[in-house]
Amino acid sequence: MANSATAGGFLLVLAIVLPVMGALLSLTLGGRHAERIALILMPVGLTVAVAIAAVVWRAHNVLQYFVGSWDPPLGVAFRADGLSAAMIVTAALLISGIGLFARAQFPAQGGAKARAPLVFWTLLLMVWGALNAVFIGGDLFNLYVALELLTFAAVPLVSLDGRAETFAAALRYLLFALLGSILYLLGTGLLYGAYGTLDIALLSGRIHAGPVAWAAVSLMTAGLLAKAALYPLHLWLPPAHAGAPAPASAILSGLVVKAPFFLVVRLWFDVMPGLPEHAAAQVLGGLGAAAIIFGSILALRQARLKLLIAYSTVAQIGYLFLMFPLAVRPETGHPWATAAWTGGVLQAVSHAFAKAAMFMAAGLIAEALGHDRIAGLAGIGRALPITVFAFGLGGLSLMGLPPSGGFVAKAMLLTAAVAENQWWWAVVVLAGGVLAGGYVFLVLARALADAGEPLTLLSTISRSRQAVVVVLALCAVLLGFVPLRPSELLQIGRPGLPIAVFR
Amino acid sequence: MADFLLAAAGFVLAMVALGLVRILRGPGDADRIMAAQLLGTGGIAALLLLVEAMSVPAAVDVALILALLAAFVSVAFVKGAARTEADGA
Amino acid sequence: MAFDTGLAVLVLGVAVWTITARDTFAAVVGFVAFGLLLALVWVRLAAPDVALTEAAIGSGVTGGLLLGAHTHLRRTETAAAGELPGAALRLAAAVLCAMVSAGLAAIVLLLPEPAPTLAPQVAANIATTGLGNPVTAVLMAYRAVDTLLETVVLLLALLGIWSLAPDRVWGGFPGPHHDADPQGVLTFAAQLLVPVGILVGVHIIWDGSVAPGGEFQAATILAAMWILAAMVGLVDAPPVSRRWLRILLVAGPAVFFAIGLAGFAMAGAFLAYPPPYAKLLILTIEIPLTLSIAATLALLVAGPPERAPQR
Amino acid sequence: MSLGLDVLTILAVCAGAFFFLAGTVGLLRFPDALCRLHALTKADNLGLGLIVLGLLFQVEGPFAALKLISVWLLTLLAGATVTQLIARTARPGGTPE
Amino acid sequence: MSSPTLYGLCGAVLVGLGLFGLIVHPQPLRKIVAFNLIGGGVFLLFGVVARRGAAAGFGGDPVPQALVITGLVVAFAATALAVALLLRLFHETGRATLRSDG
Repeated sequence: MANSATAGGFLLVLAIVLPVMGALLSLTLGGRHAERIALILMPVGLTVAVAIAAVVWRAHNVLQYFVGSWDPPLGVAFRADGLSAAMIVTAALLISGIGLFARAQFPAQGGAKARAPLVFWTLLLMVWGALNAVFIGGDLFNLYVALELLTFAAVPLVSLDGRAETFAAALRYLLFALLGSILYLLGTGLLYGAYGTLDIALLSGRIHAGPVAWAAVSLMTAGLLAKAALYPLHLWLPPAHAGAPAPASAILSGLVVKAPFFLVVRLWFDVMPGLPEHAAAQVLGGLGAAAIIFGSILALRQARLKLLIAYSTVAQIGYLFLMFPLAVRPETGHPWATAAWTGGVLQAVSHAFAKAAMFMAAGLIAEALGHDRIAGLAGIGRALPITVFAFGLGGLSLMGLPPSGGFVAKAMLLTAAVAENQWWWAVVVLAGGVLAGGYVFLVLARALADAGEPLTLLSTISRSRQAVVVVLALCAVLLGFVPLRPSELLQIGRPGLPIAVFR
Repeated sequence: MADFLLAAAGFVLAMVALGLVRILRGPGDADRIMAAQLLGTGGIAALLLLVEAMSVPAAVDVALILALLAAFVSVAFVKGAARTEADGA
Repeated sequence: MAFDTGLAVLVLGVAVWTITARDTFAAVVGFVAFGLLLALVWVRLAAPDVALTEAAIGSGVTGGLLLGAHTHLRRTETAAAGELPGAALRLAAAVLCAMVSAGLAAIVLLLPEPAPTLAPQVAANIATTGLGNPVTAVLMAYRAVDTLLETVVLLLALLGIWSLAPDRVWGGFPGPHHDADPQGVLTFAAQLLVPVGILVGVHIIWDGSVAPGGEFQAATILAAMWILAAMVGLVDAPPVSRRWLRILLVAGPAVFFAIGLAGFAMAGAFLAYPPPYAKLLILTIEIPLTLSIAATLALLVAGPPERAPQR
Repeated sequence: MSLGLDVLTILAVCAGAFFFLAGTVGLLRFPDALCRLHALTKADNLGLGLIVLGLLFQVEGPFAALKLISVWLLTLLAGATVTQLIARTARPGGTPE
Repeated sequence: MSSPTLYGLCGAVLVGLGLFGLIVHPQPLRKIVAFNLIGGGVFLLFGVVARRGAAAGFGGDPVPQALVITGLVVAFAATALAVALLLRLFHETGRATLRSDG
C-alpha cells in the first residue's frame, strides 16, 4: 500500500465534511431549511462519491489521505480502495433516492409539526457522513468514533413517529449497539497494546497469529455482529426496522447494518490478511446460515408487511457472512475465494437497493391503506401497480433469481461453495432462495388478488414517489447486468491480489 | 515521607471501605448517601495524600473537581429525594 | 504495591456491589463510588488528564444523571426485578462472563515486553504544535479528527434526545421546571458553588495547553454548575428552538471545521496547523468548543423538551 | 526546617486519619441515622481538614495552598448541605425544604 | 507482578462483571449502569496499555490516554441518550421494561 498521501485525497475529506457540516447547518437554521440543505447536498455528495470511484479506478490504487499531514501511526489516515469506492457510491445513490422519496413524508413545516422533518433531514445527512467515515476510515479508533456517530444517528430514526412501542425498540437497539461498540473498542485497545498502532495498513504488516491478536479480533467481530444483527444477535432488528417510518427503515435496513459488516470484512481481510483461521470462518458462516433459515422462516410467519421485510433483512444479512468460510483461505488470491468475496460484497450492495425499495414500497402501501396487514392487501396491486411492481423487483433480488444483483451475488457464493467442496453452504443458499420466494410470493399473491370491490385509498400516492421506488429496485436488478467491471473495481487495493500490484 | 503519605492514603481508603459496609447494610437511602459522602471525603483525602506522595501536583485539580461534583451529586440526590416524597404523597 | 492491591480490591468490591445489589438506588450510589475510585486509579496510572475526566464525567455528571433517572423510575424497579431470568440462564451468563474475564486477564499477562509506545513520537513532534501537554497535543493535533467527530457525536446525542419530545412541546423548555426557594439551603449552596465552579473551569481550560486539563474537563464542570443552578431554580433552560442556543451549540464544532478546512490553504492539509500559529489556532478552537460542549452536556442531562414554548 | 515541617505533616495527617477511623466506627456502630450522621460529619470534616493542614506544610507557593484549602471548603459545603437535608428526610414526618 | 498489570487484571474482571449485569438485569437502568461498568473496565485496560508505554519522559503513552478521554465523553453521551429513551418509554407506557409482550 502506498505510504504517502495520494492526489485527490481531499475528496475523502469532503465525503465526510460536507454531510456533517450540512447537518450542523440544518440544526442551526432549523425547520424550513433542513430539507433544502439536504436536497442541495445530494447532487454534490453524489458527485464527490463518483469522483472518488473514478480516481480509484483510474489510478488503480488506493486513494489515501493523512489528516493534518500527520503520518500514521501518530496521525489518522483515510483510505479508499475499490470496496470503499463501491460502498460510497452505493450510499450516495441510496441516500439521494431516499431523500427524494421522503420529501412528501417530511415536508418543511413550522410549529409543532417541525420536529420530525428537522430530525429526519439532519439525521439523514449525519448517517451519510458517518457511513462515509466508516467506509474510508483507515484507523481503528477513528472507525470507533465513526461507528458511534452512525449509532447515534440511527437510533433516533427508529422512534421518529413517537409511538410508545418504538421507544422500547429504539432503547433495545441502542443497548445492543452500545455493547457492540464497547467490545469493538476493547479489541482496539488490545491491538494497540500489542502492536503500538491503530492504523490498518501498519497493523496488517505487524500483526501475527497469537492469542492477543485472536482475542482482539474475536472481541471486535463479536461487537460488530451485534451491530450487524447477525443471528443470534438479531433480536433488536425487527421491531426497530419495522417501527421506523418507511424512509428511515430504508436507511436502517439498506445502509446502516452494512457498515458493521463492512468493518468485519476490513478486519478479516485487511487487518489480518495473513492469518486465516478456517474454523472461525466456519463459525461465521454457520451463524450466517442459521440467520438465513431462521430469518426466512420467521418472515414467512409474519402478519404485517413491514415486519416481514425486517425479518427478511435478518435472513439476507446471513448471506453476507457466507463469504467468510468461502473467501478466507490460506493462499490469498485463490480464484474461488475471490469469487466468494465478490459475491458477498455484491450481495451487500444489491440488498441495499432491493431492501430500501421494498421498505419504501411497503410505506406507500401502508399510507394508502392505513395499515400494513398482509391479509388485507387484496386489491392493492390494481390500485398501486407501480409500487407493487417495485416490491416484486426487489423480491427478485432477495430470491436470487435472474436478472438481478442478488442472482449474481448468490450464484457466485454458490459456485464458490461447490468449487471449494463446501457444498453445505450451497444447500443453504438454495434453501434461502426458496424460502425468500415463499414470503415474496405470499405478499404478491395477496396484493394481486381481486378485492371484490374497488379499494378506497386513504390518500393518493404521487407518481414521483412510486418512480423513486421503482428506480431503486431497478438498480438492484441492473447490478445483475454489470457484474464484471464493477467487480474488478472491488478488487483494487485488496491485499495479495495481482490487480492491486500497481504501485 | 512519600511512603508515609502513601500508607496514610491506604489507611484512609481502608476506613472508607469499612464505611462501605454501611451501604451494604442500608437500611435507608439516607444511610447510603451518608456512606457515599464518607467515601467522597475519604476519597478526596486519599487523593490529596496520593498527589503529594507521587509528586504530581497537577492532580490536585482532580480533588478540586471531585469536591465540586460531590456537592453537585449531593444536590441531585436531595432534589431526587424531595421529588420522590412528592410523588408518594 | 500494597496500596495498589488494596485499591484494586476496593474497586472490584464496589463493582460487585453495583452489579449484585438488589436495590437500584444502591447500585447507582455504588456506581458513583466506583467512578471516584477509578479517578484514584487513574492518578496511580500517571494519567492525570484522564483522572480529571473520570472525576468530572464518569463519576460526577453520569452519577447525577443516573440518580435523576432513578427518582422517576423508582416505582417500576421492583416490578421489573420480578423479570429476572431463571437460575440456569444466570449461571450460563456467569460462566460466559467468567470466561471473558479469564481470557482478558490472560491477554493482559501476555502483552509484549517492552510495550510498544508512541510516546517518543508524540514528544518529537510536540514542538510544532506549541503545546506543553502531550494529551492535548494528541486530542487537538495528531488525532484532531477524532475529537472533531466526537463533538459531533455529542450534538447528535442531543438531537436524538430532543427528538423524543412529543410534538406539542417541540421547541419548548427541556426538563421540569424547578421553583426557586430564596431561603433554601440548596439555593445558598448553589450560589456559593457556582462561581467557584466557573473559576475552576476557567482554570482547567487555561491550564490545558501546558498542564493536565482541557476543554472536555472544563466544559463538564461548567455544565455541572449550570445544571446545579437549574436544579435549585436559579436559572431555567432556554426553549430548544431559540436561534442563539442553536448557534451556541454548533459554534464550537463549526469553528473547528472552519479552521480545519482553512488548513488546506494554510498548511496544505485538513486539520493541519502552520507551526508558528499552531498554538494560537488551537486556543481559538478550544474556547468556543468548551462553551459548546458545556451547553451540549448540560442539555443532555436536562432531557427532551417537556414544556411548550410560550407564544 | 524541612524535618520540622515533615514532623508537623506526620502529626496532622495521623490525627486526620484517626478521625476517619472514628467516623467509620460511628457509622457502623451507632444505632440510628441521626447519630450516625453526627459521627460522620465530625469525622470527615475534621479528618479531611487535618489532612489538608498536614499537606499545607509540604506545598510550594500560595496558589497550591489556596487550591488545597478550597478543596476542604468545598467538601465542607457539600457535607453541610447534604447533612442538613438528610437530617430532615431522616426525621420521621420531616420534609426537605 | 507490577502495578499496571494488577490494574489490568482488575479491568478484565470489570468487563466480565459488567457483561454479566448487562445480560442478567431486566431493568434497563441497571443495564445502563452495567454498560458503564464495562466501559470502566475497557478504559482501565487502555490506561494499563498507556502506563506500560511510559517513555520519553512521559508517565504514560499519551495516545491511549487521549483515546480514553474521547471514549469517556462518548460513553456519557450514550448514557444520556439511553436514559432519555428510558424515561420517555416510562412516561408513555408507565412501564420501564424492554419486554415487547405483556
